[in-house]
Amino acid sequence: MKRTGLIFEKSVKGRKAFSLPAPFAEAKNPADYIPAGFLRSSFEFPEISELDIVRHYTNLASKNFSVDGNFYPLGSCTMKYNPKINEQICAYEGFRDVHPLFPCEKVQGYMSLLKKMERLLCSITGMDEFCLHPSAGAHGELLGLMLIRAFHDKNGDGRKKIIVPDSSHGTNPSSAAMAGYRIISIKSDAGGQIDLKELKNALDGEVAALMMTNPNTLGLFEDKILEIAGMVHEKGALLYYDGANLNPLLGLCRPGDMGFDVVHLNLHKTFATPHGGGGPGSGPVGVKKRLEPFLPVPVIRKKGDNLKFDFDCPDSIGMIKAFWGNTGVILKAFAYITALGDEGLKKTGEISVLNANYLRKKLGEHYNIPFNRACMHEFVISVKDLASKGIHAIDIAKALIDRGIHPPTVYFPMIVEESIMVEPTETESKSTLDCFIDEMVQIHKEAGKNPGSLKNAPVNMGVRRLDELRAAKFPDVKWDFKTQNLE
Amino acid sequence: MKRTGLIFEKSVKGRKAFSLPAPFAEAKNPADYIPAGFLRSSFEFPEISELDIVRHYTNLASKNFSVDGNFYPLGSCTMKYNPKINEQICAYEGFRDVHPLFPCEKVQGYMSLLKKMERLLCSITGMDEFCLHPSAGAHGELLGLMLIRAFHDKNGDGRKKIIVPDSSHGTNPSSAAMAGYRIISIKSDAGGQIDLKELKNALDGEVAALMMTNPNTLGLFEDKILEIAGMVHEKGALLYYDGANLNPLLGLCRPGDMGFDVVHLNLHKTFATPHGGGGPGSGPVGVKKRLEPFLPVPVIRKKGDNLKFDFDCPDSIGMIKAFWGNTGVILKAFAYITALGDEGLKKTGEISVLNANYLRKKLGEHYNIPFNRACMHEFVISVKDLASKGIHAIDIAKALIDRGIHPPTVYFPMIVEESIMVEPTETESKSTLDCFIDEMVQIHKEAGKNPGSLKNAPVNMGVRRLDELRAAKFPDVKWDFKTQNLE
Amino acid sequence: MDYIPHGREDIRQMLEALEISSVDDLYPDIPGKIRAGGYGIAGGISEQEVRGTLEKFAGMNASVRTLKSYAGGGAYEHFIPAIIDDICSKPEFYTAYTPYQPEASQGILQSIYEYQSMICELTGTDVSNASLYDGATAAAEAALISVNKYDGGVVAVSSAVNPMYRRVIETYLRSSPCRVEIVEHTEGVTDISRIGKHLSGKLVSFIFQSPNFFGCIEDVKSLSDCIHDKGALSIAVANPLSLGVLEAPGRNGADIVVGEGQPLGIPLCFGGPYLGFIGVKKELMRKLPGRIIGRTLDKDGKEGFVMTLQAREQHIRREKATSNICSNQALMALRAAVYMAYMGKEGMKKVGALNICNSHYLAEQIEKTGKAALKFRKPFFNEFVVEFKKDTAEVLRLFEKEKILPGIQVGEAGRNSLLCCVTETKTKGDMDKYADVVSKL
Amino acid sequence: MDYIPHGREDIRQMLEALEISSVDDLYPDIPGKIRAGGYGIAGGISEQEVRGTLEKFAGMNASVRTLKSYAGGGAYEHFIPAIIDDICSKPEFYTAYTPYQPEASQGILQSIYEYQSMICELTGTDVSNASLYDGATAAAEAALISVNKYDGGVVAVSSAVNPMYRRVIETYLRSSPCRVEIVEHTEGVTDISRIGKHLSGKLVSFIFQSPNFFGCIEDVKSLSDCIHDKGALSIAVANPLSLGVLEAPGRNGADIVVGEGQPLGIPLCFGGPYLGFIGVKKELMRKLPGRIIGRTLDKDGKEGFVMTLQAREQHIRREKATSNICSNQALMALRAAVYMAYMGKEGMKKVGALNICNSHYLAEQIEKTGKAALKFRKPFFNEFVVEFKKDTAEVLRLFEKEKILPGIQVGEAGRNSLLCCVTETKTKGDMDKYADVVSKL
Ligand SMILES: Cc1ncc(COP(=O)(O)O)c(C=O)c1O
Ligand SMILES: Cc1ncc(COP(=O)(O)O)c(C=O)c1O
Repeated sequence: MKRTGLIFEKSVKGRKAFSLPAPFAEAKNPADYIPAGFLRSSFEFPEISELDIVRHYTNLASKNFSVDGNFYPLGSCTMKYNPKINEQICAYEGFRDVHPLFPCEKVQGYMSLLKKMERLLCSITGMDEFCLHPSAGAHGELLGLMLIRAFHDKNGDGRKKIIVPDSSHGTNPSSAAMAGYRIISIKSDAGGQIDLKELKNALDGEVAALMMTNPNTLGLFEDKILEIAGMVHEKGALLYYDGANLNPLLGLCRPGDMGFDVVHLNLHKTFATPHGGGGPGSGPVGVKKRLEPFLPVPVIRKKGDNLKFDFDCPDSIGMIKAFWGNTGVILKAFAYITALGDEGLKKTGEISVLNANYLRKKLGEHYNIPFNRACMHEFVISVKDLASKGIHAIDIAKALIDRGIHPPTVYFPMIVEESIMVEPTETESKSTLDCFIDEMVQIHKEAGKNPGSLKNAPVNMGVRRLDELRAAKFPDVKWDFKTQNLE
Repeated sequence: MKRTGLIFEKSVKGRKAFSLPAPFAEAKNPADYIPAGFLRSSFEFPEISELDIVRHYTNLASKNFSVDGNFYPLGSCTMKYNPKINEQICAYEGFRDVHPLFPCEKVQGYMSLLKKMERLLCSITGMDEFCLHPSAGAHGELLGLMLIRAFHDKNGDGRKKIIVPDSSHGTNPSSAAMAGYRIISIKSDAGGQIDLKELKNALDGEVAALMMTNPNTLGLFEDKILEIAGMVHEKGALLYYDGANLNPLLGLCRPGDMGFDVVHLNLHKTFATPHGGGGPGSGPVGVKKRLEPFLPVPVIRKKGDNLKFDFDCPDSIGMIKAFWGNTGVILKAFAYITALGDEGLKKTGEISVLNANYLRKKLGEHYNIPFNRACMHEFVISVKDLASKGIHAIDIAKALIDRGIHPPTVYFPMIVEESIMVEPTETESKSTLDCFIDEMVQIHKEAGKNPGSLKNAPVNMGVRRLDELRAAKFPDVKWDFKTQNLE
Repeated sequence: MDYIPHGREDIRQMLEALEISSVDDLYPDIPGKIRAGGYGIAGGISEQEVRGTLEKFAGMNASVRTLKSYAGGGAYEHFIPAIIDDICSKPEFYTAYTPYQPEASQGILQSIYEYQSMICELTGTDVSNASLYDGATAAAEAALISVNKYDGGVVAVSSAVNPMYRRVIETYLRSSPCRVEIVEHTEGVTDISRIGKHLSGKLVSFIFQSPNFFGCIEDVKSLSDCIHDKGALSIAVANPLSLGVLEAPGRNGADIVVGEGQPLGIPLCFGGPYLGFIGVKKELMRKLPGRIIGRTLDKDGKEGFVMTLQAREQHIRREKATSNICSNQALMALRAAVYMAYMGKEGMKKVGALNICNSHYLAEQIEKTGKAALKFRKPFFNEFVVEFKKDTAEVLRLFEKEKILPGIQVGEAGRNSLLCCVTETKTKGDMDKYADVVSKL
Repeated sequence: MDYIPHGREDIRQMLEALEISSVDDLYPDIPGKIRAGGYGIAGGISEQEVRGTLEKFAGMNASVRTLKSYAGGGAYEHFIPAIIDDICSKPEFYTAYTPYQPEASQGILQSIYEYQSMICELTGTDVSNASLYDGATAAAEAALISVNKYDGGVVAVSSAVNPMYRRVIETYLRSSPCRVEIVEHTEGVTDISRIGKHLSGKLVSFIFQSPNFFGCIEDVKSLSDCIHDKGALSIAVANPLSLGVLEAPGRNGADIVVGEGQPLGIPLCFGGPYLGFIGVKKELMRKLPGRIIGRTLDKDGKEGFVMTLQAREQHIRREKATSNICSNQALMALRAAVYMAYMGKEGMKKVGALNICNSHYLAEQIEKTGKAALKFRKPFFNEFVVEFKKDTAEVLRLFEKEKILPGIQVGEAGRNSLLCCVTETKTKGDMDKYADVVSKL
């Protein structure tokens, strides 16, 4: 693989790709309308032909692993197959070319689809109402915590703390902090689950909510969930569900029935919308009835024959984004749920669990799995025992890259040392799982016999291991158009 | 690059990708309608999941050079940039989902587009009428020769021979043979052009037509074309134009004005439609008035307010394919011509010539170019002089592959020994041309210093040089589903 | 608008390198007499305007989404799985050309090898190729295989073969030493008793279609036996989508099986680009037209794919080639390959079954109305001829009101008849609606 | 339908490996009480049926192709070059995730590095990031940068800022120690004389928009000077498409420039997914939210790209992170990057000029009718407020007949007014038609 070169290095004065209509005959110039002081003084930008741009990105694309090209068992991320049909649907003119401020009566297709989607998500989670606005999981968390704050505020109850387990995802404490809360982190018990004693100690009248995910980030079902819910509610606190891990629960059980008051879902995980190299996602939030008044505006309500956007909600926390959500993403998730129905959803949950356990069983014969019991959609290996050979989780990861497999999540959750978090998802065939097992077993052997080869990986990718420390120490985060040079 | 494995090797009993509606409740079985003797006895076919199919083809795609990924100066093939907008247009529901047997009044968009396209091609070539039916250049040739035969037959003139220059493309003699003609091949003169003396000798009363292309396959303009036309017509023969090389003539001159009676064009070359890994193409045929009566049916004619398909043409040669052409390809070429207009077409021709001459000039400093004078859209190198080092055209080609460049056409035209035929097209930037020159110069040096490295190429492609002799000697042309083995 | 990358400075530098002052200096040899003026093509319009212009044309066409269509007759509305567009719009496939350089084209080569394999399995033949232009030209190429340049004879074609195919065969064979003669059908199927009778010469091949133009399934085995008895080649035109359910013609004695691959995931697109497929018995391998992909080994003994048996082809053999085919329909073959892989063993059976069951259901419902009847009482696949008691014009008018096209008018089927095609795209509701309209006639 | 690859035999083998008889045996810990029944979601329908269902929803929406639209107000109809869809539909981009493993993600990493570079150049800032959710949340994140947790103070927002953005800023800052206060505009632009006056505490930052909600161009330089005089941060919300023609806010003193990237090649799609961009001065780099891509070297000293400055982020710093952002809008940033590269230096200037010239042409034509007038007499980019002499309801009714949406109703603009947006998508004919309708009022 050759160096592609920055797109700016391909720029040559006078070249162009763009094509725009010619101004009409009578047209004047911007300078005729805009005072000179407002006009741009100088401007440097790429000058490249259309074909050269196409080649540039074709080349870049070839340097990327993806679900379509590679097994991608990235734990906590649910990298399942993204059905092609959903991409086609999203491109329909009646979805794609619709302005968000068209009068409601002209967009009843969208309005009713969004309303139906709210109801579907309520059914799937056991919640009473849903808000589709948040753009991602973390955005949903932030909204959820704002709702919790509004709820307690309305009750004149100025609670200041949020409890999170030490196994929680980084966005949980970070979202809680953004919502103005102090974070209380509690240790997990020996089984990797929430330690009820720790929880009890932490639960005081200052606690606004406990945030958790179930199954937790170890892939374990929190089987004392009903007890936990009881404890939390008894103290007047609320229970928040991080729904990034809903996939295995599809058709099996519902957070609403477990006692959760607020739920966010990651449509880009459980509901198969593509991750886009980092986004866009969609993180709808579901609530129990008593939190409904605080939901962001607008809400969709029937008025006369039509569904309308209603901004008139006195207790609403306001808006959390312009317009009403990542509609294009919601659309794909809607199509996915419609295609699967009850039966398909249940099977999806089941097979995500079967696939994970199959891998756990087979890999457990070679690797150390700290909490090695029936897991849900994922499980966590620890390669702490390979440290004596100088091998760390990162080395296993890089060795997998050379073998054409995207590495699992490493160094998360933080409660397992040298962790490797594997989430195969239900869309992977047994053949792929077996191939992954083979490679992992080979790598394990290699770690014993020839650890140097792993430390040396990757060697097949065009770049070797990249120096992240250097990147942080000497930040080079943009091309300088003036000097025509890297910063 | 790992072996992808045949798709059949990925098949596992019981797996599936397809999704089809369930039969409705009252539906019966095929056996209820079809006699058992007609039903299939046994059937083996792949059984693979959707994601595994996607991965298979993603993987295969990565093993392919393409215009979007690589410079592709394949002589005689005009591998120019294929505008993305045309792909989008072709996908419009009003183009894509239209049945060819819809009543004409329901498809007036198509009818008028096709009619307009006929007129546009007439303008561009200087011909009187055009037929859009042929699926490719060779198909157009066959049609053209059938028209020539019909013309002479109608005149009671049973001519039996077609003259082709020895530099002509293989499809020319082959199409002529399919149309029932005997082929007379004439040698080129010392300048690489048609030898008028040879032509004169060959031109007898038995000759139905002379087939030629201008510029010829050496990239040289046949400057005595008017004289040639005179000689041919004087003998009562017709002049056929192989329009694969029209690109440089855009806006410059027209085959109709040169005296050609029948012309075929390759829309997939000059008019920028993608080559699709081998096809589909489109090879419309243009004729002068006197050949019009013989054109295939249906022809598009105005009847009342509507354009209609007219099958009522007593002298027509009949049909040469089902329906009316590779409409989807014609559409793209139509959009291309519409976008460019006179000015864009002229510039296209000019720059295709400029690019070729720039390469010729620069490469001529290192390589032997037998007819080294101002060329049109392409030129031909001979590496005969490298034979002493054991280096042949094929070795240069394979060395280019290792450098990420698709090789030019080699061993054609046959009149140049060890030929390398370079056609850059107008859509390549000077940067790309300079990069190609660099690589070619390096390869030339390598041929002198270290020929072994070239003989060894390619080494970067996952496969080394493939044994074509073996393939022809022990034909293995399909997977055997019964033995689950390669033949 | 144009797609030319050069800035002014680029052009200056290039002219300088060539030591000329303008591109015009590169054309000294072109007689002034033939230098063109403009073409009179307005334009140089922008991408946005091109889109607008073409949208207008598209807007003037009915589509199978705006017109519920029961049209068949050689082109068929079928479900096209989304992954086909996804895969076939990879530029690595569609912006490449014929794989002359195998080491840089393994993706396309392997995909076509796989396509050939599936076509052989589907049709029950031994060798296929990388595609032909369409079903009709494939039938003509098959006829040419059967023709010996020096002998003459008769290529006979059943009158139940699609009339467009018959015309193409006739055109292709006009300059061959053979004549094309038609054998009339009886009651919608080829009349075996007439094969080889009343011909003007020795029968070299017999071409029939199954399911045929009227939708009826032919008795391929009996036909082929009879043809072989006459010492001729049996050439079957088949609908590939029927072959998960109907017996492969190659297993019933056909020597050559050809057909239109459009039902395998290719859009209607007003008639093209489509896909001609061909499969033949081993003995005919070296007579095949077009590209053939074969598997071989590289220098290191590793598997790889190449174009093979090129000695049949125009670029090597010129006038002695088996055919003049150069560009083919490779991208359409890729579509068909993805379709076949996606459908797989079960899907091919099920989609065939849905076509049979839907079409027979509608036929039954139509007959129940008493206002129309099937013209031929023979087993069919997904098409049948309906004979209405009313004038066709009136029938069409009534359906028009409901935005339905109830079928196509075909002279071959006689007056007051429509050829009606029903595929898996129709729901029970659609079909009940159809019958309902008929009942109102 | 589902997307599960397993055949029965696969499942049998896997259960056997696990020594269990059914998947249910893997759930021993789940209290029976909470085991769910079905959801009551009908379905398990096929791809063909899903398509049919969704086509129906789509068919119930107007689109900018069926309704000639002059709607703006935060989302804009612009020409989207075809290559954007082509490139961004490469699965190598869209089915990947956050580039945690840089060696397997160089394509995405480099593309975002390039995106960041172009955003910095366009806005006149030093550092950007890999995207935020949308323009409104980007404005809120910018406000949060200016807020010191322990100090309090006031974040002031011009009332000429898009009201949705103002609401989002308010919501985001509700739990911060700062208050959000509004500074009223005068005649459609921010009133400099009011900055810093009548506030309930020290000004920490001032947020304005240019071109603002009414389309008017603000005097960024004077505003920023004034804000800096008060010791606060100048935060500009900008329309990126205007910045080929209008001066970059960063060069006029803005410390943070944010905005909605949707005009850069992103479809309207009823409001999302869009693209929040942000650029800041160097000093604020370590306060940036979200992912940042940096260039570094590999083991062999070769150039490569990685996520950098991760110490700001939630996965490292948890509650001490600068923001909770994890997933962002990377694919939309890729769209914007391709758009910017495609437009390039000349195209960015030209498209900006077309927006200015078209919108001013329409404004002139409207005024000529005498039936309506511009509400604010200030330079604008591609939007302006028209005040009609007739009731808005009547205006809308008249336009409706012509399938035109003449603008959007905005409370902020007052009675009988519409906010009208004109981009490069409108032809002279379109605009003359608009004026013609107005003249008939
Ligand atoms: C457990 C968990 N919670 C929350 C999130 C945050 O979701 P998003 O990235 O959509 O903001 C993630 C995503 O990685 C997650 O895995
Ligand atoms: C000079 C010339 N003539 C004819 C042809 C045949 O065209 P097609 O491949 O479309 O049949 C070609 C294509 O390679 C060609 O280069």
